[in-house]
Amino acid sequence: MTGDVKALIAERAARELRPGEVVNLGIGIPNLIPGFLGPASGVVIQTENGLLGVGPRPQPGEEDPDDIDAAKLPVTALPGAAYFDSASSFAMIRGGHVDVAVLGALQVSATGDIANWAVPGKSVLGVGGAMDLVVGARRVIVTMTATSSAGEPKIVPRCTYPLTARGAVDTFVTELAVFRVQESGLVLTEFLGGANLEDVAAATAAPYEVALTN
Amino acid sequence: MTGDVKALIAERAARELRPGEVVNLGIGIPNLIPGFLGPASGVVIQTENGLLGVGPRPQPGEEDPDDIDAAKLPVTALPGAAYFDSASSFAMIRGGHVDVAVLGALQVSATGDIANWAVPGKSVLGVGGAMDLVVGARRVIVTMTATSSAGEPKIVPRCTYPLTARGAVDTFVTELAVFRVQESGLVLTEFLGGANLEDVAAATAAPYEVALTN
Amino acid sequence: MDPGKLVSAEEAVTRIGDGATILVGGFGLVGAPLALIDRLVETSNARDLTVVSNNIGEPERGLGRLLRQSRIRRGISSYFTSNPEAVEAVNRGDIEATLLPQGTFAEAIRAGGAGIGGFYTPVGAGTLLAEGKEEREIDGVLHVLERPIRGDVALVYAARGDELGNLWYRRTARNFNPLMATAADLVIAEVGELLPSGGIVAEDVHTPHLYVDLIVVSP
Amino acid sequence: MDPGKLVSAEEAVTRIGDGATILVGGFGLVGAPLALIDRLVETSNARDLTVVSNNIGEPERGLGRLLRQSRIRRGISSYFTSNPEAVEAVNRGDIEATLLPQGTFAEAIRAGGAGIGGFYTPVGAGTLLAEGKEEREIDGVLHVLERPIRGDVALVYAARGDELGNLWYRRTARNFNPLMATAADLVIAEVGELLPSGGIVAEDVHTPHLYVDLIVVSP
Repeated sequence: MTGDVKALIAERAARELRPGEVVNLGIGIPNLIPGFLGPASGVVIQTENGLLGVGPRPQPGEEDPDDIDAAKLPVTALPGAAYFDSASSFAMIRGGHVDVAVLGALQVSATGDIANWAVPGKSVLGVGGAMDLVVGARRVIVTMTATSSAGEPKIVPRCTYPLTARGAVDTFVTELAVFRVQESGLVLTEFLGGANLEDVAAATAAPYEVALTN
Repeated sequence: MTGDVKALIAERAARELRPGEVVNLGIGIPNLIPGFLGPASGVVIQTENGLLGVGPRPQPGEEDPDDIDAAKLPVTALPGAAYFDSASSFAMIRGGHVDVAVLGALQVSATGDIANWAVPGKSVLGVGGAMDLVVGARRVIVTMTATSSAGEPKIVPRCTYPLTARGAVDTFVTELAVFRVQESGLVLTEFLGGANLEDVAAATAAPYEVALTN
Repeated sequence: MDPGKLVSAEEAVTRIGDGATILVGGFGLVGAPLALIDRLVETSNARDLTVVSNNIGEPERGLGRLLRQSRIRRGISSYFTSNPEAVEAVNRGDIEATLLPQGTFAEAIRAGGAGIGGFYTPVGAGTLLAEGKEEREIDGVLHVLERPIRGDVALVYAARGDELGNLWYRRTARNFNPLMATAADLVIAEVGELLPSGGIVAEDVHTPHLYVDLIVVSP
Repeated sequence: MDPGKLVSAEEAVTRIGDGATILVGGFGLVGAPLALIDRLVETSNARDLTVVSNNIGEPERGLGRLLRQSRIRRGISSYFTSNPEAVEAVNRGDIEATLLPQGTFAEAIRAGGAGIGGFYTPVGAGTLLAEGKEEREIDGVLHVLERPIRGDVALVYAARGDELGNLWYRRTARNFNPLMATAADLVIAEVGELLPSGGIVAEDVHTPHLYVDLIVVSP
């Protein structure tokens, strides 16, 4: 996956976020989103290791060893930020007080199931906050390439990888398109990066309708 | 119940407390205990409305409206005190971090059952922290007169009033005696206020052994 | 940054509708959002309220005023007894009372805010207060299953708040306020002093601003 | 007032015996009690340890050192993956791994300290991580019953502590430390700075002193 593809996805995902929303950003593409949020975006970033009000990355040499995000990278805190312990942080997440979680996935299904923490046949030894976030956040946005490095579609009729949660995801953003999970099924609402129906069809294993919104 | 009787009981109960112990004091006689603890007692008082390190009552005119104890009376806070919310306070209590609870009772049984919150036939509309304290505190001391205002013994074979908790009490201090609840049964370990075996027998409905320790 | 949170007490209480469940902070009157309660009494007509509060105020003070107006249909509390008029109202059948041990009451509100579906506590197990509730032995000790409590609206009081809605509580006026601020769809915070954003040290924020929807400054 | 709480790191770790369950604070190495861990590695021989920590350190750092000594029998964690050597040790069968979602891990430790016998969470329900656990629907949503976690000893780090044992954590170095400080029979706090009693504002104490048994000052 090239930097261009990542940036394309992150930029589009950033436009999903509305002023005043509290957002938790996963490792990888979601972590690029702050670069696409203007200073007046009004989006508030929460990191599950205990900070609400994450600011920009510090300048080199100005890192504070006690200020990191969930990716264990240095961060700053904005004025009005608050720190809290991990039980409080996940109470916030599980309790539905985080508006949006943006995170990557290995597979997602047309009904919003998500698999993003384990590969079959390998030992599963890291889950972190992924399950809490997809269950707890009011809106879940998955940012990912349309296909795996082996070329397999990640949007599938039914996840074959171990599930993170069932029916939890609202929106998928890939380098090809934006999809919405709706009661009626999966809906493609927007093409990205110049992709067309054929490109998406080749990279998508799940059924979906097309209802472009722009 | 005269002030003398209350003071007698409170003074004896105070001697049950050891340096470094964290103690929660109920309404009534237990609230007199601080008057019998020397400044170097090392006893730390917790009040369940959210303060560890309760100090003496303030001088008249020096009350802080935000500083009260669970009896809703003004208190001060000692240096090194900590304030916390009610969930944290009861986490502390339920989790066994409060060493001793001292509280009153309507009835107690020879096996340490306690009834101290409700009278049969009356509506039961106040329980407060009593149940949490008797279940959570590591040691529970009941301070009470030996008999009710109607002259009925409060130490009974089996509580007839609604229970606060079963098998929770370790020690009873009345104006007549100190009792210990042991595996083998109830043991009278000390006479108080010049009482003798006959006085105690007349005021106690539960069976007990006598094994004086002083 | 979020000036939209600051409103008058009168405006804030218009958000409480008939039949609403309201969580009200305070241990007795200490830490109770008295200006909000007074406006609720004086300028709102919301009726059939379920009040979740450790006490139901005192006669003529705090929630006791609302009680006198017969606008409370149900109380969930650990200690109705501190207001004799609340006891009378329950005994007359005017209000329905649900009594919980104080620690269970606090924990249930925390659970409501924290997305916990229920919890087992040894407190109250085997007593009158466990009647009708599921009980089970865990590691040889009887426990009772308690359900989370949530409200439509929470009314809380904090000595200090900043413009974003971060809150800091003073002394024992903290009590149930931080829990209630997590457990309602709409959280209205009455603050004694309004500070600029960042006016509370970030490590010492007691209630992070995402919990607070509306801010009212005490008169 | 309680000078007995202050000890050397070397003395403190003698209290960890063979087979002990130890709770160790920190998110990665941030907020980890590194001086205590180093002394445990260098001066204690305690073996067959069960380590409850969000991560198992990094290679050659923090708990990763203890792992290399093959003194960890079991790990309870949300993210072993951050130390590849921990993953290898699990795959070789050298250590037994219990994986929990991070929020469940945190909540279970809080429950351990708070006397809660168990709690229902929707997180993980219906997944691999709920296998062997009781599940039930609550209000139409599948929940899984999780049990509290407690330790024999907790090792925590706080930037500031006072002589009584009150603790204050700096920035994101708070993480699991305050929870772990409530959930072990013996709590050893490593503090960056030791203050006189009362040196932390009473409202801003993060861990009240009754939770702390021993205090060690970072070198």
